[in-house]
Amino acid sequence: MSNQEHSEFDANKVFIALIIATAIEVAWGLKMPGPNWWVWGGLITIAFYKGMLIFQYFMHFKFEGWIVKGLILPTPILIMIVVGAIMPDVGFNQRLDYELTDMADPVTGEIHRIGQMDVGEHESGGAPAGEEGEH
Amino acid sequence: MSSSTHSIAYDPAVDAPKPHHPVYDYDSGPPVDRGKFAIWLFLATEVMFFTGLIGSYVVIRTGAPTWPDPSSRLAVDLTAFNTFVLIVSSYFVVRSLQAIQKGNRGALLKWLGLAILFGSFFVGVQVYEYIHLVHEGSTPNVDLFWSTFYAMTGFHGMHVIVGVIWLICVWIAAARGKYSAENHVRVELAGLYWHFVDLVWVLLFTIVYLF
Amino acid sequence: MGTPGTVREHHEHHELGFIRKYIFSTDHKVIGIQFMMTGLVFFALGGLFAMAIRYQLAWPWHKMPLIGDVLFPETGGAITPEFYTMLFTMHGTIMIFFVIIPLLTGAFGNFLIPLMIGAPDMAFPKLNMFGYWAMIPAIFCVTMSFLTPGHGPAAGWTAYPPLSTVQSAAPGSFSAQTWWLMALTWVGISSMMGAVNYVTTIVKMRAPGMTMFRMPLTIWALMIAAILQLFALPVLTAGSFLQLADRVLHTGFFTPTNLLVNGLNPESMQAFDVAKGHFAGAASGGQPLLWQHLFWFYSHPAVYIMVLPAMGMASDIISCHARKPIFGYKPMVYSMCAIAGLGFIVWGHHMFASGMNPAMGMTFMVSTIMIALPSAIKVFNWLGTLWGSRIRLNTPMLFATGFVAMFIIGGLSGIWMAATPVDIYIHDTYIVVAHFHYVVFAGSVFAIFGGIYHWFPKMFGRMMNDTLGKIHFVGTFIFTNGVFYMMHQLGVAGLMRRTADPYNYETYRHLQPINQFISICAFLLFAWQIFFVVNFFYSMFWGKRANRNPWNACSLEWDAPSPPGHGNFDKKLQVFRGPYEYASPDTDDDNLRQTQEV
Amino acid sequence: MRYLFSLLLAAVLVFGVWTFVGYDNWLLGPSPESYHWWWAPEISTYGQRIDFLFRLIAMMELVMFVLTMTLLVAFVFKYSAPRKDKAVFSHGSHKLEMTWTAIPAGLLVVIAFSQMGTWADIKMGGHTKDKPVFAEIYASQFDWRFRYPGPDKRFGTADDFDTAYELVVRADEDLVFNLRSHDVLHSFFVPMLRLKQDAVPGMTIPIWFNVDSEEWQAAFEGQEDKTFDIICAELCGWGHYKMSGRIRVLDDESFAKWEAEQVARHFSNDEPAG
Ligand code: HEA
Ligand code: HEA
Ligand code: CUA
Ligand SMILES: [Cu+2]
Repeated sequence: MSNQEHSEFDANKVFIALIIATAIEVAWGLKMPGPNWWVWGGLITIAFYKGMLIFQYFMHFKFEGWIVKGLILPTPILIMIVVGAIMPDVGFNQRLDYELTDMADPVTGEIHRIGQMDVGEHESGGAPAGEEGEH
Repeated sequence: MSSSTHSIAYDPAVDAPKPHHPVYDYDSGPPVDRGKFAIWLFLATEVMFFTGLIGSYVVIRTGAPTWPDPSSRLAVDLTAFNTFVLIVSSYFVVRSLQAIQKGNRGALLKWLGLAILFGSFFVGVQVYEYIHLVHEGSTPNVDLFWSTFYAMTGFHGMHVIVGVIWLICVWIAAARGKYSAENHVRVELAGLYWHFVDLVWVLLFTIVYLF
Repeated sequence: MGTPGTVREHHEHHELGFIRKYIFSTDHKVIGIQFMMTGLVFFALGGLFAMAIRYQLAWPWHKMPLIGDVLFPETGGAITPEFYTMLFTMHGTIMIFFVIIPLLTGAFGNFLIPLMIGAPDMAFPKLNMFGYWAMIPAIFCVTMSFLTPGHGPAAGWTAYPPLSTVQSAAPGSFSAQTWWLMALTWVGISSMMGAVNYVTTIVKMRAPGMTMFRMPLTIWALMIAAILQLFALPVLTAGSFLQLADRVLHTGFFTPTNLLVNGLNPESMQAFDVAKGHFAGAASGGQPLLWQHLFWFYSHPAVYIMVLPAMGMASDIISCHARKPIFGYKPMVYSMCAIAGLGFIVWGHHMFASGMNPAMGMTFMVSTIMIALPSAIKVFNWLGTLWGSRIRLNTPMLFATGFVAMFIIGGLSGIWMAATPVDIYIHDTYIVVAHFHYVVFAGSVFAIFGGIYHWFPKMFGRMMNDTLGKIHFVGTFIFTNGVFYMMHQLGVAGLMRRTADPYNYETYRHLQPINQFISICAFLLFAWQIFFVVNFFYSMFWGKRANRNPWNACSLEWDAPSPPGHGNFDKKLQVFRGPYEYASPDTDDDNLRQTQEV
Repeated sequence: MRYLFSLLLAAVLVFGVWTFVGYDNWLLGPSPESYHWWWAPEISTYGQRIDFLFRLIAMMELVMFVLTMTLLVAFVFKYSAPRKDKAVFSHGSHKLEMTWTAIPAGLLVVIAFSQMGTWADIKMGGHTKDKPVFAEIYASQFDWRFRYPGPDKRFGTADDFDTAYELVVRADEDLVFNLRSHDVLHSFFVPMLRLKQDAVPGMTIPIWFNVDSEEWQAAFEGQEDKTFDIICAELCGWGHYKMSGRIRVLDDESFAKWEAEQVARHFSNDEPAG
C-alpha cells in the first residue's frame, strides 16, 4: 500500500485511551443523578471521542487519501439532514395526541369510542357493486 | 428514410470477437486499492443503514412521552464488560494487520484467532442476554423501549456474526499461507468492517444502555 | 481479476458450458442481458396489471374478459376492491423495482459501463453475478406476495402504515405485505451490490486517456445514480426492516397508541409471548409519519435513479444520431450532480398533505422548485445539441427525442405539485399519476426503448429492424399521450388515484367517458408493443448482422467487436478525446472516434 | 418520417397549448361551463387563491412549454432534412448557458415566493390558533363521523352530539375542525373547498375553511341539492373508494335549529344521525 509508511500509530496507546474512556463513560452513565442534558451531553461526547479514535486510527481513516475521505464526507451531512428533518415531525410533534380514547356516554354512562358505534358494519370482503351510492 | 448508416458491411474477420486475445485490465483514478475503495463505499452505505435505525430510535425516543431508565431494565455492567471485549477484539485485529504488514504470518494467525475468539464471546454474551430477557417476558412487542432495543442490538449483532464469519474466512486463508507483507489487502478489508462494527457498538452502547 | 493495472496475457479461452456461460455467468454483458430479459418479462406483467386497472376504471365491476370467471367466481367475474388495491400496488412495485431500476442500472449499467470506459469487465465480476442472483429471491418473494392465499399486498407501493403494518386493517392480505417487504429488501441488496461495483469500476478501471470528463454522459449518469442508491437505499432498507418487525414481531415503530382498527386494538392481540405461553399485545407509541420520511428519503432519490440514466442515454443517442457534439458537456455533468445533490433534500414534497410540520413544507417546496433548474439546463442543452445538427431520424433517435418532449411535459407538471398550496388540491389526484407516468413511462421507458434500439447491435451483433421500430414508435408515442395527457384533465377535476370505483362520488361521475377513452388508448398501447416484441426476438436471431460501429458513433463501446467477446476489447486502448466529436473539422468523416489518432 | 414525427411533436405542442388556454380557461379562470370537464367549482375563501396560483404557474409553464417545444419541433424538422454537409461543430456556449440558467432561475424564485403567503395562511395555524373548535372530524374505515360540541360550544359535556356521513357547517365564517383518525391514514378532501389534509392516527390536526356563501349559491345555481362531496384521499384499505361524505351548508338560523334537533335526538335515543 502506498500510504503505509505514514500510517504508523501506536495501537497500544489508542487501545488504552479507549478502555479508559469506556470506564469513565460507564461510571458517568450509572452514577450520575438522573438523566439530564448534562449527563447526556457528557456521554455523547465520550462516545463520540471513542468513535473517532476507532475511526481515525483503527480504521486508518486519518491516513487515507482524498478519495476515501470524499466517499465518507456525504454521510455526516446526510445524517444531519435525515435526523434534522424527521425531528420536528416525530421527535417534537406538537400535534401528537394519543388520547383518542374511551369517552363515557353522557346518557348511559357506557364507555364507547367515538365513531365506533356500529363496528359490525365494517365487514370486509363482499361484492361492492351492489353497495354503490349507499348511505 | 433508411437513414441508419451501415457504412461498412459486416465483416466477420474484423467485427467478430477473436477467440484468443489478451485481456487489458487498466488501472486509473486515485492510488487506492479497488477492494479498499469498494469497502469504503460499502461502509458508507452501512453508515446510512444505521442512520435509518439509530435515527428512528432517536426521534422515537424524543417523541415518546416517557422512557424507562435503561439501567432499570438492562444489565449494564455485563454489557459494559462486553463492550470492553469488543474493543479488545478490535485492537487484536489492528495488531494482526500490523503483523502481516511486517510479514509475520504466525503473529497474524495468533492475533486474528484471538480477535475471532473475543468476537464470538461478544456474540455469546448477547445471545445469553437475549435469552434471559425473553424469558423474563421482555419481548419486542412489549413496548417501544424493547422494540428499539431489539431492532438496534439485533441488527448490530447480525453484523458481528457476519464479521466473525468473515474473520474466520480470512484466518483460514491466512493459515493456508495466502497473505504476505506485499499482499494483505483482504486482511485490511475484513479489519475495516470489524472496526466499523465496533464503532457502531460504541455508539449503541452509549445511547441504548447508558442514556 | 489478477493484479490490476496490468495486461493479463492469458490466452486460454476455455469454452464454457451453457450453464456457466448464460446462467452463472460473471461476464458483465451476459449479466446485463439477464437483467434486461428479467426486466422486460416483468414489464409485460406490470403492463398487464395496468390493463386490468384501466379496465376497472373504465367499466367498474364489469366482468373481466377471459380471466374473470376463473379468478373471481364469487362475484360473477368482476374484480373485487381488494383485488384492485393489489393491482395498483403490484403494478407500481413491479414497474419501479422490477422494471425501470433493473433495466436502467441493471441492464444498461452492466452492459455499458465496462464497454464505454474501456474495461474488460466489472471490478468485481463475482459480486456482479450475486447482484443478479439476489434478484431471484426478490422475484420469489414478490411472486409469493400475490400467490399467498388472500388478496395480496394492499397498501400501495408506498406501503404507508398503519394500513401496512396492522393486520386487521387489511384483513385477507395475510402475509402478502411481509413477502412484499422481503422482496423490496432483496431488490435493495441487488442494487447495492451493483452500485458498489459500478462506482468502483468507473473510478478505478478507465482505459488510458479516459479522464472523467471524457466519459460519455451515460456513464456519468449511471455513476451518479449508483451513488444515489448507495446513500439513499440503506435508509429505506432500515425502514422496511422496522416495518417487517412491526408485522412479524409486533413491535410498535409505526403503530400509534389507542388504535381501533376494524374493531380490534392491535395492542391487545396477536403476538405470542414465549415466556408466559400466551398471546400478548403488540407494542405501540410509534408514529406513521416516521415511515413516510424514511420511505421518501429513498424513494425520491429513486425517481432520479429512474431518470438520470435515461437522460444520459438520451444524450448519447441524440448526439450520435444528430451527428453533433453534445452541447455543453460540462453543464450537463454539473446539472446531473446538482439534481442528485438536491434530490436528497426534497423528499418532503410527497408529504405536503400528510400532517408534516407546515414550516417544513415551506423548505421542501423551495428545494423542490429549485430542482427544476438543473433539469431546465439539461433540456436546453439537448435543444442546443439539436440546433445546427444533421439528424438521422431512425428509431433510437425518435425515442430519444420523444423522451425530451415527454420529459418536458412530465417535469412541468412537477412544478405544480411542488407548489405547496396548489398541491393541497392536486395531491393524490390523477395529476400526480399523469406527472409520474410522463417522466417514468414516456420518459424513462422511451429512453430505454431508444437504448435498446441503439445498443442492440452491440448486445447481439445484429441490427433491429428500423421500419418495425418506427411503426412501434409512432403508435407508442400517440397512445402514450392519449393515455397520460388526459389524466391531467382528470386531475384538475379532482379525481383521486387509487379509487377502485370513482363514480361512487358525485364529483367524479361525469369523468367516466374520459376514463374510457384513456383505457382504450391504454389497451392499444399495450397491444402495440407486439411490434417491439416481434422485432426484438426476430432481430436477435435473424436480424441483419452489424459491424463494429453501425451508427458511426464515437464512443468506446463501438471499438469492441460486435458482440464483444470475453474481455471486451481485442486491442490496447488509448483514448484521445471526449466521446462526442461528431462533425469535427479534424477529419473528413463526420465522426472522430475517441481512440482515433489524428 | 421527418414530416410525420414533426407533425406528432407539433400536435403535442398545439394540443398542449389548447388545453392551457383554449378549452378550459386554465389561464383566464374557470368558467361555469368548464366546471363540467375540468375544475370542481370553488366555493371557499382560499379556493380562489389556490386556483390563482395554479394558473400563475400554468402561465409561466406555458411560456417555457411553448418555447422548448417550438424549438424542438423546429430543430427536428429543419435539421432532419437530407443534407450532405456536416453539422455545426460546437461544444456549447458559455453565454447561452448563463442565460438559460438565469432566466428559469428567476422564474422559479418567483414561483416559489408567490406560494408562501397562501400556504402559511391555510396551513400554518394563524387561522386555527386559539379559535374554538367547531367540530371534530373522525375518520375510520370507511366512514366519516363528526362530533359537535353542542350549544355550549364545549367538548366533553353532556350536550355533545355525533353525526355520521354529513358534515353540517355554517357559511361565511372561519370554521376550525380537529381532524383525527381511529385506525389508518385517511385524508379529508373536499374538492370544492380546495381542502385536503391527511388524518393521521395518533395526531390531532387542526384544519379550517370558510364557505363563501355567494360562490356557493352560484355554484349550485338552480339545483335542489346544494350539498357536496367529502372524499377520502388517502388509501385506507379495500373500501377506500367508497369512503364518502357530504357537506351541507346552513345559514346561522337553520344551523341553530338543526343543532337543537340533534341535541334533542341525542338525548332521546342516542342514535347517530346520518
Ligand atoms: C423519473 C421519475 C420522476 C422525475 C424525474 C420527477 C421529477 C419531478 N417531480 Fe415527481 N414524482 C415521481 C417521479 C418523478 N418525478 C413519482 C413516481 C411520483 C409519485 C409517487 C407516488 O406518490 O406514488 C412523483 C410525485 C411528485 C410529487 C408529489 C405529488 C403529490 O403526491 O402530491 C411532487 C411534488 O412536488 C413531484 C415533483 C417533481 C419535480 C419538481 C420534478 C422535477 O425534477 C422536474 C424538473 C423538470 C422540468 C421542470 C421540466 C424541464 C424544464 C424546463 C422545460 C425548463 C423550464 C421550466 C421552468 C422554469 C418551470 N413529483
Ligand atoms: C415505471 C413505472 C410505471 C410504468 C411504466 C407504468 C405504466 C402504466 N401505468 Fe402505472 N403506475 C406506476 C408506475 C408505472 N406505471 C406507479 C408507481 C403507480 C402508483 C401505484 C400506487 O398507487 O401505489 C402507478 C399507477 C397507475 C395508475 C393509477 C392506479 C390508481 O391509482 O388507481 C394507472 C391508471 O391508469 C396506471 C396506468 C398505467 C398504464 C396504462 C401504463 C402503461 O404505460 C403500461 C404499458 C405497458 C406496456 C407497454 C408493457 C409492454 C411490454 C413490453 C414492451 C415487454 C416486452 C417483453 C419482452 C420483449 C419479453 N398506473
Ligand atoms: Cu379513508 Cu381512504
Ligand atoms: Cu419526489
